[in-house]
Amino acid sequence: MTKKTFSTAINDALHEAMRIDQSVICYGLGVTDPKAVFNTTSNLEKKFGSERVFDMPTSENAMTGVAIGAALNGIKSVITHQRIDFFLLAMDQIVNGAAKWHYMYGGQSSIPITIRLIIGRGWGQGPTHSQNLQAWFAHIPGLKVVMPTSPEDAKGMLLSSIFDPNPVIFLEHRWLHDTLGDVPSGDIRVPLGKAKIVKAGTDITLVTMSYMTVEAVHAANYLEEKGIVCEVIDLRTIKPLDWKTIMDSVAKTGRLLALDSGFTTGSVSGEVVARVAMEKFSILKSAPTRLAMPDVPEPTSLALTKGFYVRASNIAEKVMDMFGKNTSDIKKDLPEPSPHDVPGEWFKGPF
Amino acid sequence: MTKKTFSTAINDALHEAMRIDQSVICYGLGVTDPKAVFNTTSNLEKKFGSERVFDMPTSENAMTGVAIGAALNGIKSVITHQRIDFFLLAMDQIVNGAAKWHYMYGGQSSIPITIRLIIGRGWGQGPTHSQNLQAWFAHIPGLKVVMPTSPEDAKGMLLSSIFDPNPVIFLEHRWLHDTLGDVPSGDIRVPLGKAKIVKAGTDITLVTMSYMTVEAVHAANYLEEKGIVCEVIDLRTIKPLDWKTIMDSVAKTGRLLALDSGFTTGSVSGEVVARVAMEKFSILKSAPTRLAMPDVPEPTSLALTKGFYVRASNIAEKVMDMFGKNTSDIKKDLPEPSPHDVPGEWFKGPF
Amino acid sequence: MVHPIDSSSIENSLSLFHQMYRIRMVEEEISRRYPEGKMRCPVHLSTGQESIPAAFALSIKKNDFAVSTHRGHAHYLAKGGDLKAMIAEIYGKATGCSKGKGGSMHLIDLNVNFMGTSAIVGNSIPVGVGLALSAQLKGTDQISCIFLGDGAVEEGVFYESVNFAAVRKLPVLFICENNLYSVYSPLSVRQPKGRSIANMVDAIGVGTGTCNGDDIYSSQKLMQNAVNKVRSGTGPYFLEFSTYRWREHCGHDFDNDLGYRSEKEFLEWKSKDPLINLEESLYKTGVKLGEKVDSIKASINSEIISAFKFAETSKFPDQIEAYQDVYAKEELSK
Amino acid sequence: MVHPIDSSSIENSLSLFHQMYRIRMVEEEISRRYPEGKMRCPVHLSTGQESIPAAFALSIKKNDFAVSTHRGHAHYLAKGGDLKAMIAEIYGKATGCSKGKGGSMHLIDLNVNFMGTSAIVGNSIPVGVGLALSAQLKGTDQISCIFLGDGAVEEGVFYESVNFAAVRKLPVLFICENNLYSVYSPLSVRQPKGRSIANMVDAIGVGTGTCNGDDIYSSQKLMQNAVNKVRSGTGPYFLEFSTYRWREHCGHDFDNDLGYRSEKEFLEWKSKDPLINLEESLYKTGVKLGEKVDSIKASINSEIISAFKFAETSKFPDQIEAYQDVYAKEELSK
Ligand SMILES: Cc1ncc(C[n+]2csc(CCOP(=O)(O)OP(=O)(O)O)c2C)c(N)n1
Ligand SMILES: Cc1ncc(C[n+]2csc(CCOP(=O)(O)OP(=O)(O)O)c2C)c(N)n1
Ligand SMILES: [Mg+2]
Ligand SMILES: [Mg+2]
Repeated sequence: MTKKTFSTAINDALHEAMRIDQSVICYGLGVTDPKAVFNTTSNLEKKFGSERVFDMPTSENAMTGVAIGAALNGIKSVITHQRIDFFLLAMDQIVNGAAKWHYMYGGQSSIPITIRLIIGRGWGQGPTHSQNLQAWFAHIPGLKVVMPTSPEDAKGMLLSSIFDPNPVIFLEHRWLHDTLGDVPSGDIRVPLGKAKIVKAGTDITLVTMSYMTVEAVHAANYLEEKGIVCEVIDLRTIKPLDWKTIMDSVAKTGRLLALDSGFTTGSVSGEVVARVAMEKFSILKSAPTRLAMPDVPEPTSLALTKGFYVRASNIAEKVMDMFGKNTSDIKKDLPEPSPHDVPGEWFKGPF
Repeated sequence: MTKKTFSTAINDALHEAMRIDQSVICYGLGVTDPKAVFNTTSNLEKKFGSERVFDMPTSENAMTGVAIGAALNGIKSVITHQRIDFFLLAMDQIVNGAAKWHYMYGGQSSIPITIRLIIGRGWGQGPTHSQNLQAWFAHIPGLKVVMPTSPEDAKGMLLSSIFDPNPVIFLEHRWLHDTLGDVPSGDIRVPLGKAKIVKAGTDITLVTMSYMTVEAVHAANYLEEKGIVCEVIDLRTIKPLDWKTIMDSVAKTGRLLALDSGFTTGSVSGEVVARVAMEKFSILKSAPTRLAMPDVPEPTSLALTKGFYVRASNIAEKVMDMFGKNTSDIKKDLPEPSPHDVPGEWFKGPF
Repeated sequence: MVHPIDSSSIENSLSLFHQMYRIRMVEEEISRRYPEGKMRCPVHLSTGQESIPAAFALSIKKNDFAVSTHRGHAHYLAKGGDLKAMIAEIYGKATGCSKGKGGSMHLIDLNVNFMGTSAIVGNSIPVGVGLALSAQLKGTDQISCIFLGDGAVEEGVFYESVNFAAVRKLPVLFICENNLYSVYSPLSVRQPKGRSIANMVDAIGVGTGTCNGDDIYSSQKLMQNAVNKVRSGTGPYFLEFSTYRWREHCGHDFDNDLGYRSEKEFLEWKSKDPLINLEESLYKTGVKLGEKVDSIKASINSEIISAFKFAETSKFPDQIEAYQDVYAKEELSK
Repeated sequence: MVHPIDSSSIENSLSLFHQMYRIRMVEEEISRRYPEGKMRCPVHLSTGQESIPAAFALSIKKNDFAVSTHRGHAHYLAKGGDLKAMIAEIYGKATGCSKGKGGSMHLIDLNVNFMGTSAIVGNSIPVGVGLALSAQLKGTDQISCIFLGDGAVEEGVFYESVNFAAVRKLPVLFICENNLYSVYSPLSVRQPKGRSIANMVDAIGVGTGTCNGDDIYSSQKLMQNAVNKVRSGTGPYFLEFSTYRWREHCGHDFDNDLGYRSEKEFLEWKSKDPLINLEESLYKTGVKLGEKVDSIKASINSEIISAFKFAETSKFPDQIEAYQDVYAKEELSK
């Protein structure tokens, strides 16, 4: 298998979905422009025509309702927003409409729409281009929430999202778009609602999601050298959440660190800690804990985002601490990359 | 002191605020109409004029931004929405704008706005007139979130909210509007960020908010007869949350039941359970737990909301269960009121 | 406007009467029974506004789409929605058109492509536009009709929806019932003085027509022409009808005593009632016709009685139903 | 449009030149240095669009309010914002106008009532309307100016804001820079064909004026008249200027190679550049004037050099600053 990037995997999934099902359409700001939403929508219009693939007015709310209406007549829309933050304009349609439609009409209609939302970070994205609002969507009955990490999952879960009969919020972290991985060709489906154990372990359970998984694995590798074997669970789906995989793991390890790319208070990681505390109280060997973004908007300046994100070092420190081990070397062993505000060398701004 | 209703207390606070500060204005759909938003805005226009008190177009998003702009020039707006659900249209302005303005401009301007949102329940309010979204607002840095229970707190906290230099989401439960209590006259302030121990106890800590406090106290009184003395903490402010009062109580009781009027997953009660589990793990005598609304939109039919809400009986059952006591009498001792879908006899629908 | 009806239009006039009378009587029966406290959900009645749905009923095809608002009973009925299922829904019964989950503000009848209504002002407007997009994509000649009030016009989503419909030339018919009020708020506190909604929509980029809703024949003509126009594929169209709600905004009663509008205004509108006027015209045209009118009335009245009986005697849904249908379960094809 | 300048307008022409040249050179210097990777935030430059802010600068009072968008450098400067603080902000320094927290898309200078800009399209529009409401409440003669692009016009919040401004007759001046594109999307995929934004706004209920942004004198006249009109208390007004962005939507480079617009279109607009045209006219009018132009250029160039030096040599904020200012702390008076 040739390695592909996460964004190519997304593009593959969109081509595949549109190929096998005429009723799939794809729209959003810039979907047909030369940059093709970080190359995720490349060649779709050329291949499937401008009836099914199109740009749109800057009208996030109405365009969400349009997808609902089209869904009522069997059209499966994939809408793309270059930043999740823009989608705040569409909360009425997604929460009062899409999420409840199936329920409030007694199960007669369903709303098979997929909303791709890209999460920004670094290079001065600042307060309104960097939010991680998975906790919001997870709070709303009727929505599914997907946050893949690997290119393969990106493809397989996007396909599953598109063909799921419910509204799915599909969150892509911008820092994953250029990561590489094996991506099977064709119509592959990775089921929604199943977490993935990306690293098996016995000593502590790390629950994580999306880009945070990259940091978690990095930390877990380091911790293994120090004699602590972490089990790293990539949630992949935030709602419905795969509680069984988490509980089974905690039953084995007796310890939990939940990670999150969103603000701390009211985060998904808080929900994970709460459920584990409620259900596994008696077998926990130490207090469950979490690491998430501070309850602070993301600042713009390079200087202010230094040390601002949860990094492998913070994870390693927290875990070592839980085991009562010395943490003094960690910052040296796992330094924050420099520059710290880009996903890699290749990234030259601005978005 | 004469007893006053919660809605009169709100009305008192608005009169007081507008009287003592010329820069306070009050607007929203129906604010000046004959029903005066469940009598909460009565006589304001008459007293303070139609420049400062006015109705508005059905444009929730823009009207939130208008308050931000006015705030930048020192005007303190109190906006009222008859249901929280309508405010979903304004998420961009409140989250991308109001919540971050002070921060993203380096602390130079502040946004002293108060958004009154009424939470509906029962009499067929249905999926889009009954949501409790305190968890959403609590997740956003920069917002304060207030949910008073008693008439006195309603008045004192509304005054504090109006004069707080930050955007405050002020949530009023419709089922509280006609409850009675002592309400001091004049400019009384109940500080934000301080929970209230509404019933002292030693055996278990019940953390609750808004209308759920009424049920909690009811349950606590019953439980006391059964020999379990609950400490009932009315959060009053959801953000910033008074962690000290909770932790001190749990340190004493060793047990926690967090209650919530919102959907279960990602609820404030989950956050309470998580923090208590993280910080008080070693002194907890049993697994911390919570009771919240199911992860289900609120249905409309009288038949479907039967047993749907968390009631005193559910709370009592849960607590008795935690103490290993027999729960078989509870449903009989604490029956769901009939009809169960109204706050009291006086309520004849439709809103 | 009581005048004898010429012979060529008798059938049509009877149909219009049938539609208007049926809607009126359904709403009035709800009003009469609402205080019993068995219809435990907010209801927004269309009493006084019947001419527009009546004109719609006679202009639209069954497989055309429609969506509506909190004030949706009339539109549901005009589109051919099942009366029994609607009343049962308002009573919260398992036989309701939404199984009791939605109530008066969430009506649906997929048999006649009445796709839904919303309790959130403006919320169903883009949904109707999306239905039109689906028809365009599928190459059918279906059109999508969107009912909305003058208040909904103030929501940004209305404007966004009109704009997008124009950009993609979608087969949408917007039908605005301008009843001068949004709850108890007059137009003057909500929209610029003297501003015409239709003119504005025209300038946004969608062709428009306006009509006095009292004038039932003109309303019908305008509606039919607009439906034909949209069906012909020339893009969206917008209609604004002036009309008046007789009863309170929400609930069963009259509310002129509240003072937000004058009894005089109400009586003026009432005196122009197209239903009573048409009824009188029909009676005036001849005894035979009078008998037909009477038989329409009788059949509607008995239809309504049985719909309420159906609703009252239907079972409530099981409590367990509250927890079902949160997610659609079936795997979609493909 | 290169023609000698008559003596009565020389001072004014020099002022216009000063404003345009300053904005141009600031943006060009940002372009030149951006690839160094030290300005680590998205930048949206106004190169090519300078005539509108220049006309604005000469028409507005210091205590009038203004808000703008992601493409806000020019408006900030035209309103009298501090150049050094702006450049420092783009460099993420503690001396930046938002202490490094906001970056290029969050400019503010409270000394000149430039109240803020937003990275969310349309987001600052109602904020500007709220400022106008505050002026009306306080009974001052301040007006509030709102810059927006042709893309922002598509947001429902724009429409809602215009409507409310009209209802309350607020002293708002909307200034739309129609540069034909929203990112790489032409108007044709976003707005109805042939639809005029200004005509639409007029029909919503707000008076309008339009102008070719290349025509600097007409732009100035329109702007000044509109400012006067709004200040006179007759309510809101809306201006639409046609203009063209030279460089890429976001970032420092040119991007005609992408293919979303043609090199030809770009060159046509460039050939009408009001800055170069004015410069040539000024030179043509006489040697003395030419010298004045040269000295303006020299002083601006050195001002820019020192602004960049200021930014580069300023300190970064302390890391701890990231965690401050989440909440405003001071108790408000009363
Ligand atoms: C977004 C939103 N805002 C406010 C309301 C409250 N509300 C319910 S009906 C209504 C009136 C709307 O007026 P209009 O569109 O003219 O319809 P009408 O009731 O006159 O038929 C309002 C404001 C709501 N349901 N949704
Ligand atoms: C709500 C929202 N949607 C989308 C974007 C992405 N975006 C950034 S700038 C821009 C272009 C807006 O076009 P216009 O208003 O014409 O301004 P211009 O860039 O042409 O000056 C868009 C769509 C955004 N920032 N906010
Ligand atoms: Mg109306
Ligand atoms: Mg533009």
